[in-house]
Amino acid sequence: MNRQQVFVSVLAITVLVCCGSLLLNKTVSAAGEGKITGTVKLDGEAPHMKPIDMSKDPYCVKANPTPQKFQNVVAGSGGGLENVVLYISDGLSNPTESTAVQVFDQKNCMYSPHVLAMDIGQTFKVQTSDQTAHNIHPNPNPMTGNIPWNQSQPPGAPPVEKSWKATEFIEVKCNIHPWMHGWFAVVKGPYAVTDENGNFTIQNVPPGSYTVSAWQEVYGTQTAKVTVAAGGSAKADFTFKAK
Amino acid sequence: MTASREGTSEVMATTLPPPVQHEEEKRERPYDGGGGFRNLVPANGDRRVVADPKGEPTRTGIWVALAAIAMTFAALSSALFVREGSSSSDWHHIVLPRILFFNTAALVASSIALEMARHRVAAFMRGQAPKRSAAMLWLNGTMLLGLVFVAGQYMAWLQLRAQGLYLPTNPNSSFFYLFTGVHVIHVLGGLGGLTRVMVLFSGRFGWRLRRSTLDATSYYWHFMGALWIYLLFLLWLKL
Amino acid sequence: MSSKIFAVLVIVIALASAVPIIHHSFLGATVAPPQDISTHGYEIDKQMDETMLEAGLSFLAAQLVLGFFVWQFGGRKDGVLKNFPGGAKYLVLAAVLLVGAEVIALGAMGTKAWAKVYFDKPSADAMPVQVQAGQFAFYFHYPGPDGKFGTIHPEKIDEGSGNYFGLADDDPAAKDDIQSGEFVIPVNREIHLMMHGKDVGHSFYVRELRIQQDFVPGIDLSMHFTATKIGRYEIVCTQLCGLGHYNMKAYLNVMSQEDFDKWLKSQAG
Amino acid sequence: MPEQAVHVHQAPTGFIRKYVFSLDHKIIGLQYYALAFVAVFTGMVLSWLMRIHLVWPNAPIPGLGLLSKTGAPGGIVTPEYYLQLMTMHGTLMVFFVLTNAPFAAFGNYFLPIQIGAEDMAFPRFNMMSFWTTFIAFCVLVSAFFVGDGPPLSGWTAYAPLSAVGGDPGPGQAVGQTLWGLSIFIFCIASLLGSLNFIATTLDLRTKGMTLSRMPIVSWAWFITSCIALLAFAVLLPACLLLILDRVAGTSFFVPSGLNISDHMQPHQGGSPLLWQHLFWFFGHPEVYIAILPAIGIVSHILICNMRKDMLSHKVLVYCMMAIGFLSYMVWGHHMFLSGMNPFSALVFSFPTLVITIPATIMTLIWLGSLYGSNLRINSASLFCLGFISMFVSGGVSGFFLAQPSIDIYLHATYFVVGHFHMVMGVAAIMGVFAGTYFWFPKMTGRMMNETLGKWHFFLTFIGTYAIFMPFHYLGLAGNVRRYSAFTDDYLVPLVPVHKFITFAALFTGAAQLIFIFNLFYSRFKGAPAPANPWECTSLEWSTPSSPPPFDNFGGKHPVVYHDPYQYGVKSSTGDYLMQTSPEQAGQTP
Repeated sequence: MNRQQVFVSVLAITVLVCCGSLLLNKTVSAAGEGKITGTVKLDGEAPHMKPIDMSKDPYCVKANPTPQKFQNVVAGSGGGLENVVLYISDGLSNPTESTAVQVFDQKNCMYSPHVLAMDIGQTFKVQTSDQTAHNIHPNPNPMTGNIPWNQSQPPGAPPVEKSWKATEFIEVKCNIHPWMHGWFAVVKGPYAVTDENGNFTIQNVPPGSYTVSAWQEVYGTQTAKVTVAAGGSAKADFTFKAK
Repeated sequence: MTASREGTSEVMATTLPPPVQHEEEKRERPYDGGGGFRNLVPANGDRRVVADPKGEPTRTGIWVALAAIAMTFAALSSALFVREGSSSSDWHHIVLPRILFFNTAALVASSIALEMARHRVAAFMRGQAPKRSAAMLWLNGTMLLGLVFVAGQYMAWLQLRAQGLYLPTNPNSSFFYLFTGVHVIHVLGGLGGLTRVMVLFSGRFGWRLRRSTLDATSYYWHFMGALWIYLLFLLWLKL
Repeated sequence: MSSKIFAVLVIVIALASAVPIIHHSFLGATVAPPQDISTHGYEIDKQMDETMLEAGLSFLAAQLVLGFFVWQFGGRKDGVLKNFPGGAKYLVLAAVLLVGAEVIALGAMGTKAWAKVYFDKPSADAMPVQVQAGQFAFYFHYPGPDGKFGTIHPEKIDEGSGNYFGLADDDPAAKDDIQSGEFVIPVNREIHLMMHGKDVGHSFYVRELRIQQDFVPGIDLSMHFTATKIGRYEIVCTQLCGLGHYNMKAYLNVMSQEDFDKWLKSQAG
Repeated sequence: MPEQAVHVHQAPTGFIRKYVFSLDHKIIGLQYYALAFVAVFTGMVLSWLMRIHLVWPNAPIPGLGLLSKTGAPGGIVTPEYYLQLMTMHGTLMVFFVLTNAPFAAFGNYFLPIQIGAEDMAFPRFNMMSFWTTFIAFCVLVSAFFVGDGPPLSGWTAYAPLSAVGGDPGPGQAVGQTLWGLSIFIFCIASLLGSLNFIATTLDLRTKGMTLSRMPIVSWAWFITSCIALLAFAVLLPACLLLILDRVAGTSFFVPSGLNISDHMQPHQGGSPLLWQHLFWFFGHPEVYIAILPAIGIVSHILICNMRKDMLSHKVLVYCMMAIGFLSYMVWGHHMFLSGMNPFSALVFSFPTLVITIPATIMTLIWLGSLYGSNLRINSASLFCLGFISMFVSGGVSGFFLAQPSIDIYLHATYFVVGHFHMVMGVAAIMGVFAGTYFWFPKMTGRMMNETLGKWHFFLTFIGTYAIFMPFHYLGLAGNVRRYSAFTDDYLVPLVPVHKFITFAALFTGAAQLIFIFNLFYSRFKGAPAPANPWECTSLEWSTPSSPPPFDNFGGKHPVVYHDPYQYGVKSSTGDYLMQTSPEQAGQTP
């Protein structure tokens, strides 16, 4: 071993150790955090979601051989309700910020996901996978401090990166394709969105007692109280009544 | 152009009418354009006798300007009629503030005062009156009455405000503020013109008042009075 | 030299301009109006043909004369100046008489076509349909079996869930109403189209039907027409209404009466 | 009379007073020309961007992303940016080019000279008029750099799209307000300008210059200023109402119950048609504000180059007056399908068709006058001939649009775009080019290069036909205007035609580089111009120098002895007789 090799290997080990301790450090702190899991169900028969008439844009018709349906209420076979946003509405003193950049895609003339939940100040990217121009027009209440914007994204245009300043459920629309509408659910702290079976898991919840809220765009908000033990998992189930 | 050219298909026959003869003139022609630099100074130095000839651009210009202003108010009036026709449900009549009639009187009086002033100025210019003071007095009177009108219009606005009628409240209040506002802006322009007349007439710094300036200002001022009477009638009829 | 080039150029351009009109096909695209499918359209087409003939001939004549005169007299030096035989008087007279006659003839004929569209009242058994134009889509509203339209509540409009007209749940007239993004009509039946503007100005244009009418927000206008041919046609917006203007359209689906009844049933279900 | 005129009349010497805040009508004319020059090339570049986007919708345009991050992300034009470019193109071209170049620029420079005056009647107003226009221009262009960019409502700014604030789309917030403000300021400037033109024409004519002895182009400027005076006096309050609706919350143009982008508008009971009426009451005369000066310029130049008078240039003047008068009775033909009473469509249609009569008379007189002339071919006269050709081509399509029944099919299609671009856009610009080649020697003292001029003409002539003739065919096929992309099934087959037009537009635009080069090259390196290079009779060619001295005639007042167009006569100067020449014309051999 000459000197150079020694130097390189020492350097490598140092870097590894540093990285490891950093990673370890993170898991150590996460070890104290628990999670909240549960299921959101719909009680009763889900309203009939009409198929969407996309005939005004031939591209969209071609992209969807079987017509898409409206997504205001999407219930799974077991009654699980999709696209419900779960967040901690009370009891959280010092939430950690989410920093991951989420993607809000415009695909086959629909928004994917239909509801994008995010933390205050968390950056998200709006991108298009379509070969037709889309328009992104979120319509927040100006009183909240969120600033509305309205801009289009032709195919090939770079993604639009944005974030929101205040908690709000913001409806987003495409002015070019009026059936396209989705939601930016801006909440404070950890959050989750239900999957197609209505299941959710809110990660990274510090131990404590909380009020968990479930928000659905048609049925509104429900709350439940839970207590999370350190490293443990609490359960909260919700049931919305079909109108 | 020439009759002889028409009708003949072949060879040009050009029997032109004999040109009107003018002797070649130099620049002392009193009615030359002067390209706007008409600093006419009497040869004997007595500014009081300055009078400018017919066809003076200032006088023409003011008539042209008045035509444009009349057109503007005609457009606004037609807007009023169309707007009234478009929706009768929100056409809420407003009671015109009484002070408007007092203001009208002030404006009419100021026009009379300006005519008096014009006579005095003419007398001074012709050398019949030795001093400027009489004319100046009437000009000041005109000015004062004009200011009274503007202040009175402002009072009318305050009265409307007190009733809770603001610019966007209903179409009637919108049109009231619009008409009175645009008119007052024009009146303020007239007051500016009057100030200019007074300053020029004062004869300070070698300034001099040309007759056309006074004429133009007074035409404008009388027009503002007539316009106001028309507007008052319109507002009374429609709002 | 330049005068000859100009003369040839003008004549070539004039003749070339006429070719696509006569030929109807230009670079592979058809430039003629599509076949008319309405009962009133033939009047408009006739008017268009007449005008095309007169305007086309005037156009060709003027350009050819221009080219010819420039060829003849352009660049001429020290030639004997001549005046057009008859001078200005006869040209003015010709213009007044010829164009005047043309104006009166076309004006009178055009009035007939215009009257057919706008002055004739819709017949009593015309089928009422409501259309709403908004940024950037047309929606159609059928009254359903009760023949009554539910009242439009602009504040209740929600395109995201298909309530395009903002119908109220508690409105009895709205219960059986059909809201559709497609304009489906039976063939050979007069349609009485009631137009409602939701936001800004729009226009309703169907080339094949030879109809075009603006939506004026605040004023509910109406139109009536009869489609005579089964098929699917595009309805487009012709009044600049915002960024999605280019994509504001819907389809007009002309069906046989049986198909139409079936469609109504499927929509009501 | 004891009074005597003593002129205090010296040319200013400082740079600012001489070239920037100048009271000299010639400098102001050049300033207008420069402004129109900047505006026309800006507008042309905007039209290129639009054309490129139409046929290559997803192609990034280099550098455009820097101008607007949201409008053209990565250089790809968004639908709203297309409309914003279109609005700015229309506004720049109509207001700052077509109103400014043939009317304000050439009019300012040559009207006083042609009638033998030293300057305009109100030089200070003249200066104010230009600088106000300049402010209007800056305000308009600033819309590119604020908020969401310029408005997207088109140069016609139809309410309620233009009157409700930011809800209906990007650019409708700050951009639209700036647009309204800019046009408001522009109206004031144009009113000052028209006032000046009218007073100058009526009062400052030199001795012997009776109204009937005025050259036809001076008549055109005079008639235009009369039209402009009344037209802009209507647009001014219209813009005021629009601004009030936008910023003060009044409801002149916005009706109740509008749901725009899920926002219920607070306005009550306004009338969208009111805006259209007020706008088109200005808008139609505006078309003649653009074309009448060009008609005058072209007739003036043609007479000189034909070496004989028009069959009757007075009839041309009467026709212009008739057109000016009729222009106020026809505004409704823009609104046949707008939902106004269908009877009024017929009422508006008739005078519109009647306008064809004076237009035809003018065309016949031009054509008839060409017969038997000694037509000199140079760049200026070629552009005049090109103008006639364009005027005819654009004019006959007006015949279709004047009829409400045909308008049902053709309204708001590319047919309309082709029509007004030919007759109002290209024809007027041809007039401006003709004027430039013709008067350049007088304005600079140097000749423009003829070879380049002829190339410029032929390429422009072919190019403009290649652009605007196919527009008519697209319109006949029902291609709707103001679309930023063609997604409709029936429009897709027309895209090759659009491609052809785009190539033609790029080609024609490139041909203008010849003009720009010629303009600047000749300005500095052109052959020195003789005093009267075209052997013309009117007063602008009798000034002692080129460019004319500060007071135009070098301390003298010209005296006019003749009607303006004494050609084909025998005189000591040749086959023409200057208006100022006291000589009596002899017979031609």
